[in-house]
Amino acid sequence: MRYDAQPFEILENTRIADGIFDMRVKNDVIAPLAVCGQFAHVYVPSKTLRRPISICDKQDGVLRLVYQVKGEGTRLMSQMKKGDSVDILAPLGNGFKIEQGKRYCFIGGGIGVPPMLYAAKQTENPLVITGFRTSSLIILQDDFKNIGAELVLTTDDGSAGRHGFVTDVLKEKLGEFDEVCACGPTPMLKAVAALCAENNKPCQVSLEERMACGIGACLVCAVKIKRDGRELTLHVCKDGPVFNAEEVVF
Amino acid sequence: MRYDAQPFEILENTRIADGIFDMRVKNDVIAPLAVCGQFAHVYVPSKTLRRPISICDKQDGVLRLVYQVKGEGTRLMSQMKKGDSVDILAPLGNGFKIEQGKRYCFIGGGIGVPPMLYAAKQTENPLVITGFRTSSLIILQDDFKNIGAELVLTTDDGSAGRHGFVTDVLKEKLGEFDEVCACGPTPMLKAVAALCAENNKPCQVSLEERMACGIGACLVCAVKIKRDGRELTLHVCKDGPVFNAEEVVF
Amino acid sequence: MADLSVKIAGVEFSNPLIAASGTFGFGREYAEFYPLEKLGGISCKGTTLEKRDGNLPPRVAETPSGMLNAVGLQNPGVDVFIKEDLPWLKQQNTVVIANIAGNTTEEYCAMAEKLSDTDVDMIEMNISCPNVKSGGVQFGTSCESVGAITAAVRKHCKKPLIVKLSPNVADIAEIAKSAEANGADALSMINTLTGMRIDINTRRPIIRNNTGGLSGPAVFPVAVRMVWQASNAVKIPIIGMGGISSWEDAVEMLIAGAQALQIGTVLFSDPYAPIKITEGINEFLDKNNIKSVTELSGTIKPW
Amino acid sequence: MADLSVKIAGVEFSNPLIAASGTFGFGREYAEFYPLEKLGGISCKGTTLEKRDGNLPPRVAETPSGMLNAVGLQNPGVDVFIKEDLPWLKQQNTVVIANIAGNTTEEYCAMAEKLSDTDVDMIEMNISCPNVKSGGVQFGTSCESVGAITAAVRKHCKKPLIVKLSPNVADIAEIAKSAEANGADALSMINTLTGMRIDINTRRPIIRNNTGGLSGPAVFPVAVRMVWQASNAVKIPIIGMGGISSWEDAVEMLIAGAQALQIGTVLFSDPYAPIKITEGINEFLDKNNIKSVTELSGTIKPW
Ligand SMILES: Cc1cc2nc3c(=O)[nH]c(=O)nc-3n(C[C@H](O)[C@H](O)[C@H](O)COP(=O)(O)OP(=O)(O)OC[C@H]3O[C@@H](n4cnc5c(N)ncnc54)[C@H](O)[C@@H]3O)c2cc1C
Ligand SMILES: Cc1cc2nc3c(=O)[nH]c(=O)nc-3n(C[C@H](O)[C@H](O)[C@H](O)COP(=O)(O)OP(=O)(O)OC[C@H]3O[C@@H](n4cnc5c(N)ncnc54)[C@H](O)[C@@H]3O)c2cc1C
Ligand SMILES: Cc1cc2nc3c(=O)[nH]c(=O)nc-3n(C[C@H](O)[C@H](O)[C@H](O)COP(=O)(O)O)c2cc1C
Ligand SMILES: Cc1cc2nc3c(=O)[nH]c(=O)nc-3n(C[C@H](O)[C@H](O)[C@H](O)COP(=O)(O)O)c2cc1C
Ligand code: FES
Ligand code: FES
Repeated sequence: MRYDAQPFEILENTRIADGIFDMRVKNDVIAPLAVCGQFAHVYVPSKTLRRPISICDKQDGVLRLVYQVKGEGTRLMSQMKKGDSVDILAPLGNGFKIEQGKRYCFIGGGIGVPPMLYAAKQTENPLVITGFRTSSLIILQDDFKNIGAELVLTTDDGSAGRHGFVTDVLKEKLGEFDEVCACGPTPMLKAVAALCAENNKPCQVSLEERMACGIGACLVCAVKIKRDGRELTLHVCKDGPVFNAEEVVF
Repeated sequence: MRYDAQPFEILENTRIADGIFDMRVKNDVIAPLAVCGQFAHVYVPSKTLRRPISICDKQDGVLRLVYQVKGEGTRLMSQMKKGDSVDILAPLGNGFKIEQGKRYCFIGGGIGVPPMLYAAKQTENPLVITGFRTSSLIILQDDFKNIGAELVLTTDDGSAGRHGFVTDVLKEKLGEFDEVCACGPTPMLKAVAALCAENNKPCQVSLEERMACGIGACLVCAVKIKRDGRELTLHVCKDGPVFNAEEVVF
Repeated sequence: MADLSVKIAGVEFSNPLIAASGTFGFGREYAEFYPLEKLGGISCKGTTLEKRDGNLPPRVAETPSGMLNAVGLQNPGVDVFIKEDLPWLKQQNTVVIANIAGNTTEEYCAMAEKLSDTDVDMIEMNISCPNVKSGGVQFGTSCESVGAITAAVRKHCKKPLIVKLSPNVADIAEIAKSAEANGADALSMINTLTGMRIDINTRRPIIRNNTGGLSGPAVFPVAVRMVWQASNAVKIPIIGMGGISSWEDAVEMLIAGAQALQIGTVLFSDPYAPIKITEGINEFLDKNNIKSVTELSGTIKPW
Repeated sequence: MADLSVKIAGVEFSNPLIAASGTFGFGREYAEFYPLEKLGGISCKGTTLEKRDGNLPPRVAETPSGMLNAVGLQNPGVDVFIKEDLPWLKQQNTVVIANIAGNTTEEYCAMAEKLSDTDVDMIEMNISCPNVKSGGVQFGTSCESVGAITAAVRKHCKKPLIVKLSPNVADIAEIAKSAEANGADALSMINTLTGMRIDINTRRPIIRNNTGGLSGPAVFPVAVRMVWQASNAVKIPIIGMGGISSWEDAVEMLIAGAQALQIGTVLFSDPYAPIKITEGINEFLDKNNIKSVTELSGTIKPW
C-alpha cells in the first residue's frame, strides 16, 4: 500500500493564529507511511472535492495538518471537533529529497511554512527562514526552535521579526547552506528559484495546484516542467508537489 | 406578522420511539403565534428545501415537533444538538377549526399522531384514537393521558393495544362524538372521511404534499378540492394543511 | 453606499435584485417578510390567456443542491391578474414584470396586447417552460422559432419586452442573437434545465409530470456560462438567473455579463435572501471602491 | 447474492459499474485501492491520434454538488496507450473500453482502425468533449453530425462501438436515434454540461479554459432524464452516467433505462465508491427478490 483513504481520529483542532488551525489526526496504518513534503487529501462532508493539505509533521500514528481558512471547505474543517472522525487520503505525492551531510535552508512563506517543519526535522542544523504578511499570521516559531533550527522571522509589514522578504535574508545567507527547500506563494518561489539559480544552489520547491483525485488519475493538476530540453505536462499531485526548481516553468 | 423565518433555540431533541424524535424549540416571538394544526417549515443546512413538520404542541415560546427520520433531511434534523440554533419558518397554514361545546374525536395514524396533541388540548373530554404499524413506533400515549383524553391505541400487527385499524374503533364509537379531526396516511384519511360522510359527521383532515415555499407563493403543493360544485386546485401550505374532508378529492 | 440602481430597457430598478417568476407568486406572501420595495422588481408568476390548474401533484422534488418543479403554469389567467393583482402590486413601489406563456403564438400576442394597456412595467415572455405539454419549451429551443415568436409578439407589445431563454439548447448565443434581431429589448436567462427523479421503491417518477425543471445552486455554473456567452453575442441587456443564492453568486453573475438578476429557489430556504444579497453587493462595491453596480456588469476578464 | 452481470453489445461485464473516462486514468492509480477486477469495466482516459498536453491549469473548479473540469484531453496518444497501458489493463480481468476523441472524422476513423487490431473490448467514441477548441463537442450537438461521424467510424471499427453523447443539446432522443441508425452498438451518456465559474476578486474565470464541463451530483437529474428519453427512443443499450454517487442513484439510473453505469466524480471524494455501490445494488436486489440486475433496467413506471 502506498496510500489509502481511511478514517482518522481528530485528536486536536485548534486555532494557532489569525484564521489558521492546527489539526492532529491519528491513524496507525496510514500516518506512518508519510515522508516529508507529501500531502493529505482531506474529505469535507458535503463538498465534491477533497482539500489538499501538506503534512506539517508526523509522529508515529499522528499527522499534523496546519491550514488556513480560505473558503468553505477549510471553514468546515475548522469546525471539526476533537473526537470526530475525518476521512483522509494519504500520504500523497513525492516529498523533499533530503541527503545526509548537506546543510539545508528551508524557506516558508505564509501558509507555505507548515511542510517545512517535518522536512527540517530530517536534517541537521537546518537554517529556516519564515516570512509572513503580518504578525497575526505567524505560526510554528516555537516548533522550529524546539528542533534546534537556526530560525529567521520576517514580516512584509515589519510588525514582527525583520521587516522585509525571505529573499532578503536568503541573499545574505547564501554562503551558509548547500541546498534550498521552499514552499509559499508563487512570486516568492519564483524569486527564491531565481536567486538559487544565479548562485548555483540546488533548490526544491513545493507547488500548489487545484486538485481532484490527488493520485494522478484525473490529470487536472497540471504543471509545466522542462526536462531534457523538452516541456512536459506533469501533475502536482503525483509528480510533485515537490519539484526541482530549475525544471519548473513558473 | 403572520409568520416569519427566525432562529429557534433547540431545548431538546431526543429519540422517543424507533426512528422518531421529539424536538423542542424556543422563540418567544414566533412560537406564540401558532394555533393547532399549523406547521413549521424547518431549514436543514445543505438542503435546498425546508422540511414541513406539524406543530405537535406549544407552550409559551416553545414549539414541540415530533418527527420521523425518513430521508436525509430528517436524518440531519435528528443530529441537531441541544443548544444549537435551527431556522424555522412558522407558523404556517390553516389549522383545525375547533368549536366550543362539541365533543371531538381525534384520529392519528403513525406520524400523523403528533398534530392531534395540541388540537386535543383545545377541547374538552376529547376522544383520541391512535394507530401505529407496530409497537416500536408508538408515541405520545402519556401525553394524551395527561390531558385527560379518552385514549384508544391500535396496532396493525396487534403488538400493542387493540389489533386492527383506527377505523374499526371509529365505527364502534360513532355515537360518542360530534366531529372528527384526522391526520395520517392517505388510505386511512380516505377511510375515515368515507365513514364520517356515511354517518353525517363533520370531518377535518390534515393533508401532506411536497412543498417548497410553504407560504402559498410557488404553487407546488397542489391539492384538488371540490367546492360549490367545482374542482379547485388549492395549496396544502396556505389553504391547508387542514381541509374539510368532504371537499377533498382523494 | 454605492449606487445600486440599474436601468434595463429604459426601466429604472432601485437595485438589480428581481424575484424570479413562479417563485414569488404575485408578491403577497413575501410581503409578510419585508416591504416589496426592497426588491428591484418582481417577475410575476407566469400567466396564460385563460386560467390554468397546472399539473397534478407531486410537483416538486429535491435534488443535490437543487430542485425540480413541474407546476405547469397554474395561474388565474391574465385578466384576473390585471384586475386583482396588478393594482396591488403597482402600489408596492417596485418594478412589476408580467410573465406570459401560451400554447400558440396568437395567445402570446393576445396577452402582450392586453398587458400593453395596463400599468405593468415590462413583459417577460417565457418561451422556455419545460413543464407544459404544448407550447412552452418548444418555442425556445430553435433559433427560427425564437425569432418568429419574438417578432410576432413584438408587434403587439408596447411595453419593454424581455425574452426568457431556455438552457435546454446546444447554442445559447445563437438563440440570444435571434431574439435580439427580432425585437427583444432584453433577455432573461436561464429558465430551468429539464430533469427527472425516480422513487426507487415505487419506480415512479417523483414528479407526476415525469420530468420537471431543475433550478437552484446546481445549475449556477451553467447559468453563468450561458449569460457570458449570450452577453458576448448581443448588445441588449441580460437579466441573469439560475441558482444565485449568495451575494458572491450575484456578483459573479454580474461580472459574467448580467445587468440585473433574478433569484428564485433560494427564497424557499431563505425568504430574506434578496435583502441579504443586496446588502452583500453593496458592501462588495464599497470595499472595492466601485461607485455603481452597473460598473460590474460584464467585467469578466476571460483568459 | 443476485446476478450482477450485464451484457452490452455482446460484451460481458461482471457487474454494471464502469469507471468513467477521464476520471480513472488507465487504472493504475486506483489499483492501489482494490483489484480492478472488482469493476465491471474501465473506460480509459480519452486518447487522441497524437499525444496532447491538454489545457493550461487551473483545470478544475468546485461548484455546488459538482465540479467543472477542462483537462483538454491530455493523453500520450493512442499508440502509447496500445503499447504501454493496454497490455497491463488486459491483465486486470475487467472489461477495457478505449475512449477516443479527435479533431476530424478522419482522426476518429484512424483510431478506430488502430484499436480494432488490439485487445480492447469496446471503443467509446467521445463526440461530446466540451473542453477542446476544435472537434469534440461540435460533433455531438446536431443529429446530422452525430449520424455522419458514427457512420464513418462504424466502417473502420471492428469492435463494439459505444457513442458517448453530449447533454448540451435540445433533444437527446433525436441525437440518440441518429447514432443508433448509423451503427452505434450502444450509447453512453451524459458527458459534461458546459459551465463556468469566475473568481469575483480577480474577475478571471477560475478555469483557464474559461469554461469547463460540469459533472457530479448536480447533473444527476439531467442525466436521469436524458437516459430515460434516449432509452425510449432507441433499442441499443445505454450506459448511464452523470453524478451517480450512491447505490440509490445507481438503481435509479438503471430503472430510468440504463443497462450499465459509469461513475466518475464520486471517485474523487471516495475512491471506494464503485465497490460500495456494487454492494448496495446487490443488497437492494436481494431485498427485493430480484435475481438479476438486468431485470431492473428500464422498469420505470412513468405517470
Ligand atoms: C499540495 C498542496 C498542499 C497544500 N498545503 C496546504 C497547507 O498545508 N495548509 C493550507 O492552509 N493550505 C494548503 N494548501 C492549499 C489548500 O489546499 C487550499 O487553501 C484549500 O484547498 C482551499 O479550500 P477552501 O474550501 O477553503 O477554498 P475554496 O476556494 O472554497 O475551494 C474551492 C476549490 O478550490 C480549491 N483550492 C482553492 N485554493 C486552492 C489552493 N491554493 N491550492 C489548491 N486548491 C485550492 C479547493 O481545494 C477546492 O477544490 C495546499 C495545496 C496543495 C495543492
Ligand atoms: C403539513 C405537513 C406536516 C407534516 N408533519 C410531520 C410531522 O409532524 N412529523 C413527521 O415526521 N413528518 C411530518 N410531515 C412529513 C415530513 O415533512 C417528511 O417526512 C419530510 O419532509 C421528509 O424529509 P426527508 O428529508 O427525511 O425525506 P426525503 O425523502 O429525503 O425528502 C426529499 C424531499 O421530499 C419531501 N418529502 C418527502 N416526504 C414527504 C412527505 N411525506 N410530505 C411532504 N414532503 C415530503 C421533503 O420535504 C423533501 O423536500 C409533514 C408533512 C407536511 C406536508
Ligand atoms: C416553483 C417554480 C416555478 C416557476 N415558474 C415559472 C414561471 O411560471 N415562469 C417562468 O418564466 N419561470 C418559472 N420558473 C423558473 C424561474 O423563474 C427561474 O428561471 C429558475 O427557477 C432559475 O432560477 P433559480 O435557480 O434562482 O430558481 C419557476 C421556477 C420554480 C422553482
Ligand atoms: C476530470 C474529468 C475528465 C474527463 N475526461 C473525459 C474524457 O477524456 N473523455 C470522456 O469521454 N469523458 C470525460 N469526462 C466525462 C466523464 O467521463 C463523465 O461523462 C462525466 O464526468 C459525468 O459523470 P460523473 O458525474 O460521474 O463524473 C471527464 C470527466 C472528468 C470529471
Ligand atoms: S489531482 Fe488528479 S491528477 Fe492530480
Ligand atoms: S409550498 Fe409553495 S405554495 Fe405551497
